[in-house]
Amino acid sequence: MGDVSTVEEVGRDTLHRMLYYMKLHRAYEDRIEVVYRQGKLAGPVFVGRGQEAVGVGSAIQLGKDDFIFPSHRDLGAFFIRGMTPEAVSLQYFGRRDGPMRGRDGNTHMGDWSLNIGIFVSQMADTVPVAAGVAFALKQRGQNNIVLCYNGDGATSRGDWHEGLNLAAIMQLPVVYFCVNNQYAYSTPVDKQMAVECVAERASGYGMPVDTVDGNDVLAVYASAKAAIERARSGAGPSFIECVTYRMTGHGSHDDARYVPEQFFEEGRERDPIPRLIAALQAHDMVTAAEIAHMDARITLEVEDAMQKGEEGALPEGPEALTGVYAE
Amino acid sequence: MGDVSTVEEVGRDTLHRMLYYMKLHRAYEDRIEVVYRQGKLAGPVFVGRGQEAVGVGSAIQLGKDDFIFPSHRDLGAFFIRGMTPEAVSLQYFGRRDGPMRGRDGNTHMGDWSLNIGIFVSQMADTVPVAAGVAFALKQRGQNNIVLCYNGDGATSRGDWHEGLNLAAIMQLPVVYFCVNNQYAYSTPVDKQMAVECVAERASGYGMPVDTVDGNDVLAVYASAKAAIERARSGAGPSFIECVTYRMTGHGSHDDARYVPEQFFEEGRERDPIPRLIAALQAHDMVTAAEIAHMDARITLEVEDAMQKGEEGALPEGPEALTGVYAE
Amino acid sequence: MITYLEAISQALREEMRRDSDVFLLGEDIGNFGGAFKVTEGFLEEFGAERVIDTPIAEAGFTGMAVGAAMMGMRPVVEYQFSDFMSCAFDQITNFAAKTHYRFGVPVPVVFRAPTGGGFNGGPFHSGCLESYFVHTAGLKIVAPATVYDAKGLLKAAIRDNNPVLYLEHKHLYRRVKAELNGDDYVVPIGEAAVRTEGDRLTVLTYGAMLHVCLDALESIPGADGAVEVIDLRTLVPVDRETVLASVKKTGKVLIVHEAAKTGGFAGELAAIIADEAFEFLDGPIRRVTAPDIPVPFSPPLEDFYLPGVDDVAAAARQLLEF
Amino acid sequence: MITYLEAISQALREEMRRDSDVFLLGEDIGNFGGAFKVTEGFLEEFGAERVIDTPIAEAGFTGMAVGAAMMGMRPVVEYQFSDFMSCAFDQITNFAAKTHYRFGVPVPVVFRAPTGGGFNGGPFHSGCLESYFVHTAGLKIVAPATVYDAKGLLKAAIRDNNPVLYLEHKHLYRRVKAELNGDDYVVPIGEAAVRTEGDRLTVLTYGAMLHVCLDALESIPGADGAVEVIDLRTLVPVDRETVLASVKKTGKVLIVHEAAKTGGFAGELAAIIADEAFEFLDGPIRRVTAPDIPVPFSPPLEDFYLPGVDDVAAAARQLLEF
Ligand SMILES: Cc1ncc(C[n+]2csc(CCOP(=O)(O)OP(=O)(O)O)c2C)c(N)n1
Ligand SMILES: Cc1ncc(C[n+]2csc(CCOP(=O)(O)OP(=O)(O)O)c2C)c(N)n1
Ligand SMILES: [Mg+2]
Ligand SMILES: [Mg+2]
Repeated sequence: MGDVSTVEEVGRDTLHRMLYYMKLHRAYEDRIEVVYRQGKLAGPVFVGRGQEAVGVGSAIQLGKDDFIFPSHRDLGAFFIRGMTPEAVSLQYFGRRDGPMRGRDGNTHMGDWSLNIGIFVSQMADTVPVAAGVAFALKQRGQNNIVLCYNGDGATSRGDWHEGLNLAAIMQLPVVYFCVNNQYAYSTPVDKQMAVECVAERASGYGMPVDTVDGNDVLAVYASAKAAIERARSGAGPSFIECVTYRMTGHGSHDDARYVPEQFFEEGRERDPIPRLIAALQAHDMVTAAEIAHMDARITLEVEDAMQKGEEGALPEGPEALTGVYAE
Repeated sequence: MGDVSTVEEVGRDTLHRMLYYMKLHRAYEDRIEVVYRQGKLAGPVFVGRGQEAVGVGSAIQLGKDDFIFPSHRDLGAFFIRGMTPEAVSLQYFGRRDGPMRGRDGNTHMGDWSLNIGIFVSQMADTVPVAAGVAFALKQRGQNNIVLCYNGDGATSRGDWHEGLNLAAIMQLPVVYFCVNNQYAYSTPVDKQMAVECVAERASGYGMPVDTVDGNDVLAVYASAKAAIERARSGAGPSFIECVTYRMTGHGSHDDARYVPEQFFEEGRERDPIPRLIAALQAHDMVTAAEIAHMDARITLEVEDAMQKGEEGALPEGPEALTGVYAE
Repeated sequence: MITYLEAISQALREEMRRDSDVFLLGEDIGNFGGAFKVTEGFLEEFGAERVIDTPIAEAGFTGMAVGAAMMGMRPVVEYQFSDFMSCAFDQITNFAAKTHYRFGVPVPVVFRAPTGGGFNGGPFHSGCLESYFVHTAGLKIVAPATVYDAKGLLKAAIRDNNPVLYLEHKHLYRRVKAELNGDDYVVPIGEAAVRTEGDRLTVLTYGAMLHVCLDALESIPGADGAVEVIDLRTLVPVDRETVLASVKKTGKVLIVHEAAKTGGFAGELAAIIADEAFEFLDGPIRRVTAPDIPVPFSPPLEDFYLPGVDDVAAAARQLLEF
Repeated sequence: MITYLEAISQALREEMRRDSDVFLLGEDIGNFGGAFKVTEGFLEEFGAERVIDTPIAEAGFTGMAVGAAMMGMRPVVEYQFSDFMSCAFDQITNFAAKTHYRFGVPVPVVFRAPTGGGFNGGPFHSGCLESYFVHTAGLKIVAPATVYDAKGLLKAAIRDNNPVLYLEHKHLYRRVKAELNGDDYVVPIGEAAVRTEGDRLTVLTYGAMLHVCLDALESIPGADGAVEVIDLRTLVPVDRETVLASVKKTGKVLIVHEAAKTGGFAGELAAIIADEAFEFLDGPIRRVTAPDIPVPFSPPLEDFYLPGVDDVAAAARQLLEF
C-alpha cells in the first residue's frame, strides 16, 4: 500500500491546489511565529512546519459534506475546509470574531459550519468523538466520511485504543491518521512504545493499516484515497501512519535542544514543498512564474490576515458568561 | 509456543497439586453457589467454573515472593497463594475476619501478606497497577515477577492499552493473562473486537504473545513457564491469551439465556479437570483411590470453610469508620 | 401500577418512537436488556442500530455519544453502574460539558447513571457520584425520586439540548410504584417539588433519600405542618427560588443526601442559603449524609453507612427544638 | 531568594537524596526537565530509573505509581497540567484512594498538579480541579501559597503514607520569592496558617488567591487588625479548629477561591461554618470565586473570569459594613 500516486493521476489542478495550501500553511506559520515573538499573542503557537503534506494530501480529497478532526498541527487542512487565514488570526489574537470567539486559543479551534470538528487538549479524545460523527453519518445513510488526525503521542492514550476499537467493530466511515512527527513534546517515539512504528500498534484493531512517507504529499494522497474510498463504500475505517518531521520545538517556547541536528537535516532534505515542486517541474506542470505568483498571493493573504487579526476587536469580559448551555 | 508440557516434565507432584487446586476451586464454587441460593450471602457470586486451568496452571509456578493480581474468576490462584477456603468464605459472608474485613465482597479480595493483589471493579485497572508492582521489583533488583489476569472484556479498556504499553517500554517482569472465556457479561468476543482473538489485539505492544487452550492445564503451564522464565531473566513482559469457556452466567443472578447450548457442550467436552485426570491416568500417575481421597479431603475442607464462614462474626457498624487513611 | 424502573423504560421507549435520532448505547443493553433490564425488549423493537451493545470502553462510547450528539442525534448512554463513569470522566467533563461553550455546537446527550447503595454492592457498585459533576459548568444533573419524575425528567433530559446526567437510583428501581397513565409529559429541568408543606423546618433532599426523609416525618411529633420536605429533582441548575422561599419561611434547614459529606452537594446548598437567606436563619444548617468513607459491603457496615430514618428524624427534632 | 518553583524542586531533590524509594514519573520530566522545568537536572543526578519519562498515558502511569507505592516506594507523579488528571480520575479516586481502606495497604504516592490560570492557557490548561477530589475519602489535598509551604508541604506529602494531591499553582511558580535556608523541614498536613490577624472578618483562601486577598487588604480602609486572612494550606483534612476559632471571633466570613463557584470547596467550608459556628455569625457567608464557566482564553475574558483584588475588596468591605 501507500504507493505514490503519479502526478498524472492527481492532475495539474489538484496538484496546484495542494502546493498552494502547503505553502499557505507554511507561510502563515512562519508569520505567526514572528507575531508571537513580537509579544503580540497571549497564548502559545503550535506549528506543523514540515508536516504540511499530511493534512493537505488527505483533506484535499474531501467533499463539502465530509468532516475532519484535525490535530493541532494540521493548519493546511483547516484552510482547505474553508477556514480563512483571517479567521485563524482572529483566533490566535483571541478576538471576538474568531471561530472560538476568544474562548479558546491557537489551533484549539474548529468551525462546524465548515464541518471542522474541534479537539480538547486531552490528546486522543477526538478519536471516539470522530467515530461518533461517523456513526451519525452511517446511521443517516449519508455516504460522507470523517478524517481524524492525531499525533504519535496521542496513540499511547486509552481513548485512542477504545475509539479505534469502536470504529472497527461498528465499521464506521472514518479514516484515522497518525501524524507521526517522531516526538511527543520532548519524548521520542522509541520512548513511547516498544514497537518500530505506530502502524504496528494499530494492527490489532481489525482495520487496514498503512505507513507512508508523510513528507511526500503524493504518497499521502494515494494512501488517503484508498482509505477514503473504502470508508465511503461502507467497508469501514482505516488507519494511516504518516511519518514526518517536527521541524520546530513542541511549541513556540521550546528550542528543541533535545532534538539531534541530524533529525532536522533529514527533515530539511525531505521538505514536502520543494519535493512537490520538483515533481511538478519534472512534468512541466508548473512554471517559475506561476510559483512566484502563488508566493506573492500568499504573502498578501497572510499579511492581510495578520492585520485583520490584530485589528479585530477583543471580547469584553462579561461576554464570557454566555453560552455555557444551549437553548 | 504454547505447546503442551509433557506429563513427565511437570512431574507427578506438581500435577497432583494442580489437580487438587482445580478440584478445590470447582468444589468451593459449586458449594458457594448453593449457599447463595439459600439466601445466605448479601452479595453476588462470580465463579470460574470450567476456567480453573488458567489460574492454576500459571500460579502453581510462582515462588513465595512473586505476586499475582487475579481476576474475579481465578479462585484457584488465590488458594495456591495460600488464601484458605475459610478466608474466602469469611469474605463471601462479609465477616469481620475476612481478608477485606467485610469492606468488600466476593472475589474483590486480596491479601498482601500472601502477595495477592486486589482489583477494583473497574475492569483492567490492575493492568498498570501490576506493572507498578513489577517496576518496584525490578527497581529493587529482586528477581521476582508479577502475574496479572484479566478477562477478554477488560482488554477493550484504555487502562489495558496504557498498562501493557508501559510494561513493554520499561521491560517489566510481569506476565499478562487474558482469561478469554469468550464473553463479557452477555457480550460475545466478536462484539467486543473486530479481530479473531485477543492475542491479535495484544500484538501491537512489543511483547511476546501466545494463545493457548485455557482448558488444558498443561498447555497453560507450558506457556506460562516460558513467559515466567522470560520475565525472571529480565527480558520483559509477555501476554498469554487462554481461551476458555464461562460455564455459567456472568454472575449468580444471570441464567445465561443468551449463550447457545452448543457453547456449554463444547465447554463440557473440554472440561479441564477430567482432561488432567485422563492425562495422569494415561501415565499411571494417579489411582482411583488417590482421586477419591482428594475429593473426600476437599469436601471436608469446603464444608469446614462454609461453616466457619457462616459462623464468623459480622463487623459492627461503627467499625466502618476506621482505616480510610494510613498512619 | 408501574415501578420507577418501568417508568424509565417507558420514557426511553416513547422517546425512541417519537424521535428516530434517539438511540441507546452501553454494555449489555441489547441482547441482555441491560444489567437492570431497563431496556428489555428494546433490541427487538428498535434494532441493533439504535440499541447498541458496546465493549467495556466507557471513555470510548461516551466520546462516541458526544460525536453523534454534535451531529444532532440524541444518544442515551447507559453506564452499567454510575461508578464506572469515573472511567469516562475526561470525556464527560471536557468534551461533553465544554463543547457548546467553546464551539457553539449543542451536545444533546443523556448519561444514565444507576446510582446509590442499599443492596450490598460494595465500594464500586453503590456510588453517588453527583458531586464529581456539579462543579462542571455545561452539564445539567437531575435525580428523580418518584415514578412520575423518573419518566418526566428522562423525557426532559432527552429533549434537552445539553448533556444531562440522569441519576437513577437503583434502590428505587422496584421499590417505588405508582399509576402512570401512558401520557407523554415532561418534568421541567430546574424545578424542585415541595413534598410536604411546613413552616418550621426545611428539609432539602433528592433521590432515594426523599423516601427516608418522608418516613422520618412519621417519627417526629408535630412534624405535620411544621416540616417542609423539598425534593430538589434537579441539582444543576438547582431551583434556588423554591429553596430560598422555603428557608425564608421556616428559618431552619436540614440537608440530606446519600453521598459522603465532605465536598457533597449539601455544601453548595448550605453556601447558597448562608449567603442569600442568612437573615432568615434561626438555627444552624445541618447535614445528614454518609460518612467520608468508601461504601462498605457487609450489611452492618452498609446499614451504618447509609443515612437512615433515625438519623434524619434525630437531626430534624434537634433543629425543631433549637 | 528562591522562587516557589525552585522550592518545589528543592523539596523533590532533597527527598530523593534522602530516600532511594522516592522516584518521579510523568511526561517530559527527564530529558526536558518538565514542562515548567521543575525537574531540570534531575535526570543527570538521579538517572533514568528514578526520573521516568512516560508516554501520554495518565491513567497508566498513575496506576503504575499506585502499584509501586503499594510496594513501599514513594512515587511522585507529575501531571503536565492538572487538567490532565481528568484522564486518570478513575485510578486516582478508585485505586489510589480506596486501597488502604479496603485492603489495609498504604499507598504513599504524591500527585503533583500544576494548577490554575492567569497566563491565558485556556479551558484545558488553567483548571483548579480540587473540587473533583475533595469528595473522595482516602485522598489528602494540599495547596501551598508560599515558597516556604511549597517546600514544606511537598516534603510532608512525600513522607505521608497516603495518596496526596499536591496543588502547585502555576501563577506562583516564578512570581513569589523568599529566602529559604536549605533546611530540611516539613509543613504538617492539616494545619492552616493565619496570615493576618483581625477580629471583624475572616477570609478563608488558599493557593494563588492568598496573594489576591492580601493585596485586597491594602484597599480596605481599616482592614488592619480587622481582617483575619487564613491560608488553609491543606484542603483535606481541613483545619476546622483554626477556621472555626477565627469565625467565632470575627462573626463574618468571606471565602475566596479561584475554582468555579458551584460545587467548589467554598461550599464545604460554608456548610461547616453554618453548622458549627452558626451562633457566632453576624452576617452572611460570602463567596468570591470564578463564575460557572470553562476558563476562557482571551485576556479580557480570563481577566474577567479570575477573582481579582477588586472583587475581594468589594466583598470584604460589604461584609465589614454589614
Ligand atoms: C492527556 C494529555 N496529556 C498531556 C498533554 C500535554 N501535551 C500537549 S501536546 C503533547 C505532546 C503531543 O504529542 P503528539 O501526540 O505526538 O502530537 P505532536 O505535538 O507531536 O503533534 C503533550 C504531552 C495533553 N495535551 N493531553
Ligand atoms: C469499567 C467497567 N465497566 C463495566 C463493568 C461491569 N462489568 C463487570 S464484569 C463485566 C464483564 C467483564 O468481562 P470480562 O472482562 O471478559 O471478564 P469475565 O467476567 O468474562 O471473566 C462488566 C461489563 C466493570 N466492572 N467495569
Ligand atoms: Mg508527535
Ligand atoms: Mg470474559
